[in-house]
Amino acid sequence: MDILAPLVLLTPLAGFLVNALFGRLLPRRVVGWVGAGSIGLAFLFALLIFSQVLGGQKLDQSYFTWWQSGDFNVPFNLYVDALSTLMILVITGVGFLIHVYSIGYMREDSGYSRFFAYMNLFVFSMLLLVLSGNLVWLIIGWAGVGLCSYLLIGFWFERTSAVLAARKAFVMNTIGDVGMVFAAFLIFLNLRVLDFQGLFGRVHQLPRGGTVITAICLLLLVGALAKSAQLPLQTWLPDAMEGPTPVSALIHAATMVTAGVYLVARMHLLYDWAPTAAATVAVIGGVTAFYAATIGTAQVDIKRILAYSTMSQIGYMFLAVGIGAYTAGMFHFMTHAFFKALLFLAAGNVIHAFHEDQDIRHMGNVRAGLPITFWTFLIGTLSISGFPLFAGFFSKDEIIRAALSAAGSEFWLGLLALITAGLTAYYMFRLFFIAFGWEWLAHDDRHLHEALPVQTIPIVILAAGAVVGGYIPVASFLTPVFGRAVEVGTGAFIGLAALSVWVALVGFALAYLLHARRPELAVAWRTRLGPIHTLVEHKYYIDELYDRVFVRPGLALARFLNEVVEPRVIDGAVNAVADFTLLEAREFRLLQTGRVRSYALVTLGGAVGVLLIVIWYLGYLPWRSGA
Amino acid sequence: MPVPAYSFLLLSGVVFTLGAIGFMVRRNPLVVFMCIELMLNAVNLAFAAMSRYLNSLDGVVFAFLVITVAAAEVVVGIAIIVQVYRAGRQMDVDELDLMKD
Amino acid sequence: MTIDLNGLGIDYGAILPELIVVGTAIVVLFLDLVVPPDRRGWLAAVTVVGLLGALAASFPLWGQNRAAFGDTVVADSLAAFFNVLLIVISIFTALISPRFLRALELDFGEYYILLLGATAGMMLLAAATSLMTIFLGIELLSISLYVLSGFARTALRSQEAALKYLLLGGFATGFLLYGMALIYGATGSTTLRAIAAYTTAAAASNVLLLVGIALLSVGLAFKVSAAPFHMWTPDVYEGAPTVVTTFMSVATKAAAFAAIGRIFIATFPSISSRWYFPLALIAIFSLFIGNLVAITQDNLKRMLAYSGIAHAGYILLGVLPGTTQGFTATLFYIAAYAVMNFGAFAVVTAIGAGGEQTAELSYWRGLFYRRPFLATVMTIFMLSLAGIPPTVGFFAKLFVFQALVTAQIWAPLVVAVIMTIVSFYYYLRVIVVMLAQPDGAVTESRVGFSTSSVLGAAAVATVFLGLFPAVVLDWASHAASLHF
Amino acid sequence: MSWYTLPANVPWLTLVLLLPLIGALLVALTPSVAVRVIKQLGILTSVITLALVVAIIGGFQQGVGNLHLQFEEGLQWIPSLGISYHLGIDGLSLFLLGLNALLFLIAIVVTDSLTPRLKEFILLLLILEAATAGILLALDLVLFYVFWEAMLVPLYFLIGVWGEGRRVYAAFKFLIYTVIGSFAMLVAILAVAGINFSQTGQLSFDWTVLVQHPAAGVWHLPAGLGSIGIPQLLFFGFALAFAIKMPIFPLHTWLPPAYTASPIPVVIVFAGLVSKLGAYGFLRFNLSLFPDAAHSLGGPLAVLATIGILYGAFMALVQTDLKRLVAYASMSHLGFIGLGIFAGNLLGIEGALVQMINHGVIIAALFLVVGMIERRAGTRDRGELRGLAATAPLFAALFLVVSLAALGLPGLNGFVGEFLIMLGAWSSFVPLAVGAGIGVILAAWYVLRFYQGSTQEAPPQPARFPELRLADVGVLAPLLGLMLVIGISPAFFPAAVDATVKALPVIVR
Repeated sequence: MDILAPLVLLTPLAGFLVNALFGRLLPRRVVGWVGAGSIGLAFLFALLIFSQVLGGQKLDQSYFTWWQSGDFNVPFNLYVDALSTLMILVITGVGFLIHVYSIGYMREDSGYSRFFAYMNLFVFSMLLLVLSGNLVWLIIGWAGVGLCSYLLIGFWFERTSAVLAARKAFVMNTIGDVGMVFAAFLIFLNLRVLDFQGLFGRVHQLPRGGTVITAICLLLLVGALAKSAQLPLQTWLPDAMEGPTPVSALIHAATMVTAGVYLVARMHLLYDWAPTAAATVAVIGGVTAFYAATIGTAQVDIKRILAYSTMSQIGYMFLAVGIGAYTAGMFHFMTHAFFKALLFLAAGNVIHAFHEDQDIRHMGNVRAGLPITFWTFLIGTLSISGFPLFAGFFSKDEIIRAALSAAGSEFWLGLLALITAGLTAYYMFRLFFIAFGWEWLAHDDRHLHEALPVQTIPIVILAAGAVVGGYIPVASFLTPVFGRAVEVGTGAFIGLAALSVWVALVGFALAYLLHARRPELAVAWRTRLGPIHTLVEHKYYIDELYDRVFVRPGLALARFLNEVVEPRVIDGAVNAVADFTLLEAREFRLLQTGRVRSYALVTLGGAVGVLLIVIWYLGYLPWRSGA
Repeated sequence: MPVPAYSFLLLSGVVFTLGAIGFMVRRNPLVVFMCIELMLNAVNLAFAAMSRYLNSLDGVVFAFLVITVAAAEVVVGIAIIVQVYRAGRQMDVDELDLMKD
Repeated sequence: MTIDLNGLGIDYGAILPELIVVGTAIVVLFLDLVVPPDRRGWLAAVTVVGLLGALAASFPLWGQNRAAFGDTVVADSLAAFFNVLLIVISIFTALISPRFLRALELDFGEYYILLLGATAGMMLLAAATSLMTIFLGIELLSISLYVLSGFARTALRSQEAALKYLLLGGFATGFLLYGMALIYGATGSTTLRAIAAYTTAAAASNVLLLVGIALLSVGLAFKVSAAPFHMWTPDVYEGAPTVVTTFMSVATKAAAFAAIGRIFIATFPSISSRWYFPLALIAIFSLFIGNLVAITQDNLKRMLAYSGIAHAGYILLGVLPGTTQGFTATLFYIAAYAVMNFGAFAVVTAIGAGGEQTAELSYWRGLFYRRPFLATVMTIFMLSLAGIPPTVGFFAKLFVFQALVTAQIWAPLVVAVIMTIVSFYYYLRVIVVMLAQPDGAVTESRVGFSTSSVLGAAAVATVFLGLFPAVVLDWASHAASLHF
Repeated sequence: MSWYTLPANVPWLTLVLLLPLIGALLVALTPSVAVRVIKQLGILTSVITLALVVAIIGGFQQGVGNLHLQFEEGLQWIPSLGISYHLGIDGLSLFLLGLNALLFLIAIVVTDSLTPRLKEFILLLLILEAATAGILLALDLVLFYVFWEAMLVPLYFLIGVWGEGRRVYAAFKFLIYTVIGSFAMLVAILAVAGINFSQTGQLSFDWTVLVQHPAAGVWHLPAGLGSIGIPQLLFFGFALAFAIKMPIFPLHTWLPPAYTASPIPVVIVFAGLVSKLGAYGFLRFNLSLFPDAAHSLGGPLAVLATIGILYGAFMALVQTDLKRLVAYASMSHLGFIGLGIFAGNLLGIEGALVQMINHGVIIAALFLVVGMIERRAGTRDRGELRGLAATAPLFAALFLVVSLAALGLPGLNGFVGEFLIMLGAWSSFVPLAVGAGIGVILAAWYVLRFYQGSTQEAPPQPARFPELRLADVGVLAPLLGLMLVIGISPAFFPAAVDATVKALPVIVR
């Protein structure tokens, strides 16, 4: 395994290097298959690792030293356990499918090789993130995925909107990175370790729930929030939809944005040790889930709706890991990877079919033109809405159950999650009905073309995952990491399941009523809840708030320094000294009248002065007696 | 009755001061030059008095030295003054301020 | 009554260099009658030869301590040090003179005679150990310089300079002499040895003595053009023919400082607490006025005059501790100053052959592109005057500051440092001007071989001593060990 | 790195000093019309020097030698004052010496053969190289000071003659600022030696001697104005010189004009190296000679450094002239270095040391990029630049890597230094570390404005920004290589400097 782990890392890196260095020389098909193939290879290696992990193996292998001075010793070491195995399986598996899809989706783009280079680099960084055995390299991977996200959001860099979205994402993620770096500082300064083994071994030296451990966890949380687009660092994700759709599927749905969840799960020993921080995670998760879902109900851009649903689903995961249901969180991460990737890719087909128009109101009659896309999208929608026996049903249910069955504040979060489930069903079916068109009953003679097989096959595979993913025994697989998950009686199980199903049905029914049966009602409702609707539609104006509170004041301060402080104050002082010197010089200069007699006078004055000093010494002057 | 030494000193001091003041107040280069001579003679007086008082010859010798050197200086001085007069038709030191800041 | 000549300690060997110089002057005087006007360059040659002879005669004095002529002069290392310095300066002057004089049509034999006379006077001053000889030396050099300043007979500025120098010089001489008289009165003797013997710590409250020292120091400060006795300097430097300014700006200072050293450090160490404060004040004044007013000058000769005043301050700083180490620094500084300031003025002379207004800074615009050689050496001299390593000027300042630190003399040190920073402004200004793009196409006549070789030598010396100051420093410290 | 041992009887360090001077001499002897010969001479010289320095780095052995100094050479210079020609190298100077050689090579390579008076230009560059190398090698305080001042002269002319815009004003301001600091340091140097003399009776300016007995004592101001610790006073004297050179806020106003006026080859060594010499001075003198004062005055200086980080970052945010922008970015980065130094602990100082190298590499690369932009687009105004990537993707890619290193992306070299510095700062003064963290965020902001603003968005039609030539890539390549190597596996660095840093008195205390 100590060979396999680096291999998993190196194959995407190799793919990146090939495409980055020679991409523009190679024929497109080679580029595409190098890009996809490297990930596929990595997936195979991941499977081998998986088999070994099933055999109960673990790995914590150090390969070289990064920095070593005093007791600050940071190696480059890889850490493989069930958790990281699950992650790399999803990353490489789903990643592979998305790469294959991209071969078709990006086929007409001029930046073909650049795209695959970036994608491979992303997969490499993501794998580094999850395989790293210490915080420093985790941060390096963490920043690496951030970089790739930046590069791919701004992939079409001639669009100003894309450029700005990319910058926003990067800066916000930098905030997160700094938070994590500070967390690393606290950990090192208090425990003198930065590698996970040592850290998990020593974390209990800190007082439980003490300031230090809480601060560490909260600082880590800052990183997690930025990466996973949770409140209050969420605003970059919707804009990130400027990137090509496969990017949204891979980075901004399936993998990168869930890194925050992985981080909390990976650090679960710390969070168990800092209840306050854990509770914070849960609250933020629950609130974000609801917040994003509400916004999702009022958007018309298909990708943005999916983006908000992602935000909302990740909220679920945060809620789960926050209340200690780590297996549930990771379980939902996996199923979400399936159905959300599926939804995005399907959406990509649709967008292509409608010539890059992303407004759901302009779409329709998808079933006739893109049957595969239609049915798979429907599967995805059912799965995310938590309809029974679909993957999303099991994972989401587990989270809600864990929350509700817990006592205290978690209960209310559970309730919130339940309501959110209803909202989810509503806005997803709203999307479905409006975009994919109820009017397949009526008929619409737009000629749409189904995407290439290279695009549809991955979607079908993902659809399969979205259906059967719920039956994968993730919980037992993760047991060595998190211990046994909380068990609840079958009675409660049935009851809660029924409840959430019922809630989902309500959401579905509402969507059906407003957007399929009687659209006029929807209009009426929108006018009735005017202000609320606009508030939701404008994402609660948080973007505008940040712009007013941070961006503009920052630039204003910068201008003030540049136009006033530097030239007037600092340089002003310097120049003042110089001017004063010159002034003095001019005054002394006046002595030089050019007249002999005045010169003699000065000379005489000097002589008198010297004499006075002597007399002073001799004590003939009243105020001091010399000798 | 012998005159005390300090009175000579006093006298020479007064003369010296007169010379210095004359230097300040007169504008004709020749007169200014004479004032310098006055100062030098004050010095000579001092030397002579001292020499007498200490009854050592050095002072007197010094005085002779001063006189001779002063003579040389006068020669050069007059020459320069004449030259200045030739060059600039100038008999007022205050008018000589071509060079100043 | 018979006079025992031996008792007077007649010892011509002790003053052989001076004698040779004077002799040369007389030879030149007679040669001038026979040499055809267009061959006056020979006079310079003869002058140089004679000076070389004097130079050779100076070396034997090194390491001796021969008092002669009834203790009025001494032949010791200090005298030798200054003889060498002064003679070299004088030789260099003689070398750059002919071209300049010809250009200004001042090519008369008297020039060399007066030059030699001044040199002799300075050498005498450096060797003098009696108030009389000090006075004699000062007057000999002064009178020669009075005439030299007015050597441009038709130029009004030159005449004005001469008259100002004459009158003020005479004025100062008055103070000098009166001081001498009082000292004589207080101590009953004119030889420094006897005065030193008389001056014990008890003399610290002797009115006559102290007042005498005060007036004496006024006279000397005037000669080294230290503020506030500097008023004559800018005008005379500006008005005198540049080549004369070149000579007197360095030589006079040097010689006068030799006397200052002999008087204050060797003769009055026991009452140093009395002369420290006035001298410190004079030094500080010089640093202030020299450096500040130099900023405002647009005429290079005036600017260098003020810089000279400032440097008088630096040199005086070395005297303040009253220690051998301090005086060593002073001597080193004098040597350094001689090299770099002579060089700077020599460049002005080389340019100045073009006419009067050439000393105006505006005329130097873009010199780097017109006359790279002159501009480069001028840059070296400016950097050295400012005290930037690796030039001798840096070590000169370093040693002086070092002496002050060891003696824990802080206030003057701080002033010196601050004023040095100010001085960068005007020294660099010259470089800046020379760097600026030339506006008009001015072309000077090309510099002669002798001049350029003198400039080259000075520049090389400036840099070389900036890299290896140790040798000269050792000479200085050897020469600085004075005592009676 | 002790891969091998160099023969001991060779004066290696003197060779490092002499080689550029010999090259300068050869250049001086070449007729000025033979520009190609002159440039090739310059390149040859700097290549040989670089090779020599690399050989020295390879032969350097961690933790060996008196005070961990190696390749020591000592000669009497001014015996009567205890001034000597004493060279040596240790962890503090080792890699900076390498940076020195590398940057000068690059500077000479990128010098345009059409530069007017090319001969003098190369000549001065080589002299400057010798001076800067001397600063890093000198172990005698006076010798150090001589090199320190000697460095000004060529720099002054390089800016004043070959500069652009208000070149003379810029050169002048830079020089005056610097000499103010220098003279404060000179007095301090003299005082240190004097105090040591009064303590031990031995007059010496030798660092290895002075570092043995740190100055102590209190100076009572006249007229009962209280008293000042003498170490603090001396510390201040040195600090002023180095703080101006770095520069530390608010002594920085000479920097933007100077960098803006300098031609690209000059600004590469100016920003890349000279600024680091200030930091080096702090480590070599302030922290070793006055450890106590370093502790008492480190705090305030660290605060200033942090202000500098934020101030520089904010200023960089709104600059339109790319050179000015990079100048302020450089100031911000130097704030980090200062913070690490004044944190006064092992990791902070090692971080500062590695960050010095990083900063040299990054800033040099940034100015190279600016130079390429200016040469190709004919302007440096951010407002007039956009969409360069459209026609020059390779340029955009390399520029991107440089930018990422500049904003401290983990995995590239900038991160290593900033991480260690902030870690060191955090263990000394937490709020400052937080301030530095904000600086990191701002860096991401202004660097991306810089990068995206010039390379991205729709290019002006017709887009005619030529792609890089192989030569340009060749110049950038070594710098990019260093960014990656140091970023991914910097372990060799502490392996070489650890012993020296641990032995610093300020750490020992």
